[in-house]
Amino acid sequence: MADLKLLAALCVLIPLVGSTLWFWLGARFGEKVVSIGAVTFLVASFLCMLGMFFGVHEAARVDFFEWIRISSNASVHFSFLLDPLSLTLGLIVTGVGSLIHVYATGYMKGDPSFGRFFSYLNLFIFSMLMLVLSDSLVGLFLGWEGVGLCSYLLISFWFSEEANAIAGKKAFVVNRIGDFGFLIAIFALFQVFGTVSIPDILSAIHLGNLTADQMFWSKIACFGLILGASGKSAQIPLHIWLPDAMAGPTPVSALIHAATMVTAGVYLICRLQPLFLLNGGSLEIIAYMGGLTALFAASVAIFQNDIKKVLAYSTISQLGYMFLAVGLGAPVAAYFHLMTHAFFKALLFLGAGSVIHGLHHEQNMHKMGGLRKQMPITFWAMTVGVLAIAGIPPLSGFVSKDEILHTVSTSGRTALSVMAFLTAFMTAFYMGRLWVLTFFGKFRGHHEADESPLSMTFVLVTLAILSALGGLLNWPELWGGHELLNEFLSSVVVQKKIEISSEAFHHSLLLAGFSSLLGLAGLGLAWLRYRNFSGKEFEAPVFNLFKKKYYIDELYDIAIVRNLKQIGWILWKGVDGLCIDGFLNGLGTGTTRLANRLRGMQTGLAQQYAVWVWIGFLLLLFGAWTVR
Amino acid sequence: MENSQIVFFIFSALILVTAGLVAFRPRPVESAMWLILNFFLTAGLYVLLGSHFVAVIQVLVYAGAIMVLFVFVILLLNLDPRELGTDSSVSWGSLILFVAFLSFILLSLHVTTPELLEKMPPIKAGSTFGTVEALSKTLLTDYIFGFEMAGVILLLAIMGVGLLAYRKINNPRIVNGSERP
Amino acid sequence: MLNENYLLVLFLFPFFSTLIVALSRHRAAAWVSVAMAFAFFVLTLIGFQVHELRYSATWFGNLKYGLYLDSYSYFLILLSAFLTLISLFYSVRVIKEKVAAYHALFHALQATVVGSLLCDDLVFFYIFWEAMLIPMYFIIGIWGGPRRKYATLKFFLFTFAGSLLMLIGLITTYVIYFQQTGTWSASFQTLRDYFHMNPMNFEIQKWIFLSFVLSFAIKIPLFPFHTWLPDAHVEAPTAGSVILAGVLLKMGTYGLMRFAIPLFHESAEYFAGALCFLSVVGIILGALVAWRQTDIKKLIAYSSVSHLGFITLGIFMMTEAGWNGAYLQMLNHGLSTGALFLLVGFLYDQTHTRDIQAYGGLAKSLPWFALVTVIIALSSIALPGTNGFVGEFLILLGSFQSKVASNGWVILAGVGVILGAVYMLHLVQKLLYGKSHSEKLKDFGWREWVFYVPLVILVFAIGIFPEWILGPVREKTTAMFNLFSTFAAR
Amino acid sequence: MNVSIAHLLFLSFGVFCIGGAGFLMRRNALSLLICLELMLSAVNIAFVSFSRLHQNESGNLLYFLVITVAACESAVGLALILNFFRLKKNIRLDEATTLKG
Repeated sequence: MADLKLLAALCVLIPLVGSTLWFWLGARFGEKVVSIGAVTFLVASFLCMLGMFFGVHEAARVDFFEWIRISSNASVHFSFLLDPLSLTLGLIVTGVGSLIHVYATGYMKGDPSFGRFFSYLNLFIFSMLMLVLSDSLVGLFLGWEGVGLCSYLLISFWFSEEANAIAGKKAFVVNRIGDFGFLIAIFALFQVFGTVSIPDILSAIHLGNLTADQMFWSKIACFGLILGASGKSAQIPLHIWLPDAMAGPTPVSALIHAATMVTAGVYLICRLQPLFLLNGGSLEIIAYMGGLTALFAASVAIFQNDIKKVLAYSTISQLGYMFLAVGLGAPVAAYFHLMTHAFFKALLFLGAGSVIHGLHHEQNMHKMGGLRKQMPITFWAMTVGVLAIAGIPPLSGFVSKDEILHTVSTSGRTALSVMAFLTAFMTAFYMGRLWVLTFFGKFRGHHEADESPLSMTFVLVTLAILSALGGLLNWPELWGGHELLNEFLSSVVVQKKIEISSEAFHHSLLLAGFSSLLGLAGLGLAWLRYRNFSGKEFEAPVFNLFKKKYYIDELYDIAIVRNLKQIGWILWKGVDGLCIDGFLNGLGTGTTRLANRLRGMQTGLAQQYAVWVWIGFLLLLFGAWTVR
Repeated sequence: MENSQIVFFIFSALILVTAGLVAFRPRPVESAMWLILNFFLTAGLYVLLGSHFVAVIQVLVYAGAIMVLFVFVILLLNLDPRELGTDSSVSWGSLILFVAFLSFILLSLHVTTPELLEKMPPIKAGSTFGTVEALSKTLLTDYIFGFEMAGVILLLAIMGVGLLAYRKINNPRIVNGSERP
Repeated sequence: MLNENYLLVLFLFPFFSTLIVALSRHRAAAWVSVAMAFAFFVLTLIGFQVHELRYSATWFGNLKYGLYLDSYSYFLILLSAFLTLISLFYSVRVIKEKVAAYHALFHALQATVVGSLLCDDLVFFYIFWEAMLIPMYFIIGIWGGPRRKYATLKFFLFTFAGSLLMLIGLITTYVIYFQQTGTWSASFQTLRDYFHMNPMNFEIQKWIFLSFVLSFAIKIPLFPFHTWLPDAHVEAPTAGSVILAGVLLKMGTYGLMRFAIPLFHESAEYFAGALCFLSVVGIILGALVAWRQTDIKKLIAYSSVSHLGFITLGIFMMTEAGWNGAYLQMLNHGLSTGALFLLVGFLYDQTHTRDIQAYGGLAKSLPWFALVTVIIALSSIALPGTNGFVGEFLILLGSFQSKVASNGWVILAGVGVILGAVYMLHLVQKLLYGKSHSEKLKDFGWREWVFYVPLVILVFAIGIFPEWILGPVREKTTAMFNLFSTFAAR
Repeated sequence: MNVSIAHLLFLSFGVFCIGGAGFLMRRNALSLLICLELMLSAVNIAFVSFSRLHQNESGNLLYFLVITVAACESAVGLALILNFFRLKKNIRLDEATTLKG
């Protein structure tokens, strides 16, 4: 146990120490030290994680020290909960994190703030591990806000551009709205259970016997958590920050805004699944939110020209899938998709980054084309990624997405099914579009493209292998696989097992066939449409809606931001300036005026004063007399 | 009506008349002269009241010393009417009203407390009232603090006057008694 | 072990240093003053283990006076000593005119603050409470900005008007105690114990409570009595702003926790709803208005209004956790806002403008300045891991379980958490990010690091190990709430 | 003497009123001081009368205190008048309006 404690502490502290180190050393020792150091640190953290992964059989709690004592019988501890759920995600975070660190050493070469970049990245890994491993809601919240901070810092990494800084601020503020929900949820849960420790809360739920009042507060908590999760995982209505977050360096987009941080919402809901099961309505909300987001984001992704924006909307869409799965009571499917998505989306982002790097920071797909010759490794890696996300068997994306589609189709909710399948088709189409526009046809840009350095291509290849084979982790039993992940997670989350019968087998085969057909159709359509691309996109008034992202940013701006600014101004000039200060200054000038009037009495003639004294004496006398 | 009563009324009437003259004769020197007369009459009243020593002091200090100071200053300044200024015209009506008001209060006092109107008891035979001896005994025993304070006040007044006189010489605005423009 | 003479020394030391500094020669005054402030800080630190100390003596005749130190007063004295030390150290380079007077005034301010924190006697408390205005009045009025006359007048009149009402309330309490017991006492302990056993007539108690609260509310400042604060901050010299925001505002909340509510907690519960409403309005108004400011100091001043709203919310909600959080947040706000004012002062000394539009891209030319600014800003928006979070979390969590007012207020206050991020990041973005157009500025030298290092360390030390403050404070709060509950049970 | 205290008080009161009227209406500083003396004298009458009424010396003692004050007042007052005259070349009190608000 002591070893476990040490491992856990090391695993989290190494990136934290790294974060402070690189900030100090970055400027002094140059890139080489920083890149070697940062990668070594992360790999060390990954190894610790692996050690814990194999060292823990059941769930284990590691307690470090008391953080905040709330009252005599409740306190918040810095403590970790090591169970399959957290360890799996921890492995992904540190593993994919290490790969992306390696990649970033190549991508960020020559940047004047090299050290600062790795400092932030390490800080992010620290926060993410806190989020994943924490055993209390407050510790989780520490990581939750910490990743938000790192996301903010990294989005506005190139801060000389005002737009980047604004995008970072937007990300942080929108996340904060979610965090507000999370915070309220913590309060409500504390109200009900008197503790903020996750295992304690869950065991209390297992015991049951909640009063009506407690049920009410647990419902409030669910809504708060949904708000929090939708903020972090960029679901409708708080999705607006993620596309703008692409202003950050591409490794950041891959690590934070695709593979790890944005999946925190899914993780949170899986973690507290019993709570949501208690309030069935909230799961329904999650499912519909996910389905809607998936469809919405996919429809927008088709019309984006910025390669990273396409991937950003794709991420939102895939996250929608995960929410859909969680909402329909299939957390393992969601978790599985989370993992495979981490692989192939990181791959896609890094591939896109490689292209951008090769083209000297050109992100517009209209200015690309025909790159498969210049960048063969990138091309092939990306191809794997595209096929995986499009759901072509037997790549990882196919398996995980198929599980989700299976859940949806058997849930009996037609609307959700339609959304899910439509999204699958659209996903294939926009990914095909991206693929074709980038790697086929004629080169339409200005710069000569080169293949990226080894540090980057190595990572691409590794991720491509993972994306291709990731499906094996949870290959369905129906098809003769062994559902490793399902088994592993079964102690933590509840998911209905698919019964093994010939009927189910037929159904699943049919489904798999249909979904891969959809994927192929999408890709094929994209190939036909964009093979000889001449700069012409679909043109129709309706499509403007998609191009402009349903005008949601504008809507928020008009409905909320401007109004708040207006209110701020009114409060400042109106309430503070006019009402309060006006009243008080009025009091002041009133007094002055009165004094000016009364000043006339002060003639300076001593005798007149004597008259006043006399009158005063008289009044006193009169008063004394009347009192008598 | 007894003799002493008649004398008292005569004195009272004279005191009031002289007081009026003091207050309303236009030239200060006249006022001062009438005031001296007034003080003499008051001294007489004190004799009637049996305070002989006080009466003496009244004549010596008040009428003698203080009033001489006044007259001396009046002579020193030697003012013409323009420099004296015109007196204000506080309405006589309000003054009368005021007097009437005070009289009313005093009268009502009479009504409510008639014992005020009783004649004062005669001075007991063998009493030392009003003599220097009795006065000085009281002054130097019971009222020693007040006595000392009076001395201090006088000292302060002397210092104050000295200061005022001293400043006159040093004041740069005044050279040879005339103001510099 | 420390005995009660320690209290006397603690109480008299600032007076003594005021005298020393005032009498020292022009050149040496600044360093003498810093040395004295440091000595006082060390003296304060010595008392760290002390949980409760009492000193009582007879002045002359029947007049008694008492000093009383517990964790509530101790940490505020520590904060005051610390902030005075760093702001005087900062001023050494900045203030070149009337040096001795300037430093002596700060020590005098320290003396009044320490006096009112240590007093057990309501009358002495009132005297020090009023006396606090005088040094601040001169600090702003002599070394302040161009509109200092208006600002000082406003500052003085606002606070003075409030305290006069408190005086009336105080005298009434005093007289009522006399009428009921036949003896005179202004000792807070005596009065509290007595009025717990024999509660005052509620109708009278209500008014007395309101008179106390009004006085404290103006100092805090609670909406709608806050408009003096932005003006005073804008015109005050940097060190003045630090002490004003860091220490003086806390005296209001301290007064609530120490005097107003323990004496009249029935009324406090009665008015809880209305006062929470004012707090929440303050939180949101402060945040929204701060967002629209172009003057950096004004922005920070309005952010103070917002933060103090959280503190008063925690206090008026009358829960133990809320009080602990409120107390911790008082210290946090002192540190973070003090640091923000010092940072603004650092810029202002070089550029002589506080217009937010005049800056931009400072992260490029002043990387260390940027680092510290971001850390302090994060502490101000209560990011977990920094000190601000612990306080705000406890306040909101505690208040959520309040029995005296609706927890809807807490949810509204939570909106303030969002807005807090909005204005603070707005400030960070405008100052640090964007195109750089102020290349010639100098980054931190050793003088700056001397006080920013402890500040940053404290931000994290309180954020991660808050127990060294919360522990002693909680003991005190628990004792106080036990008293309330025995009262409620009767 | 066979009069009541009320008679004496009436006398005192009358003198006081006349002095007061003069004090309020005269415009030259000298007359003012003289009227002041008159008022003090009126007070003296009252004191001495009370002394007679109770047949003890307290009232007479107060008489001494009053004339001390009167002496001081006239000395300082006259000095002031002299100064005033040097400054303004007259002793008209309506010219002394420096304290006008």
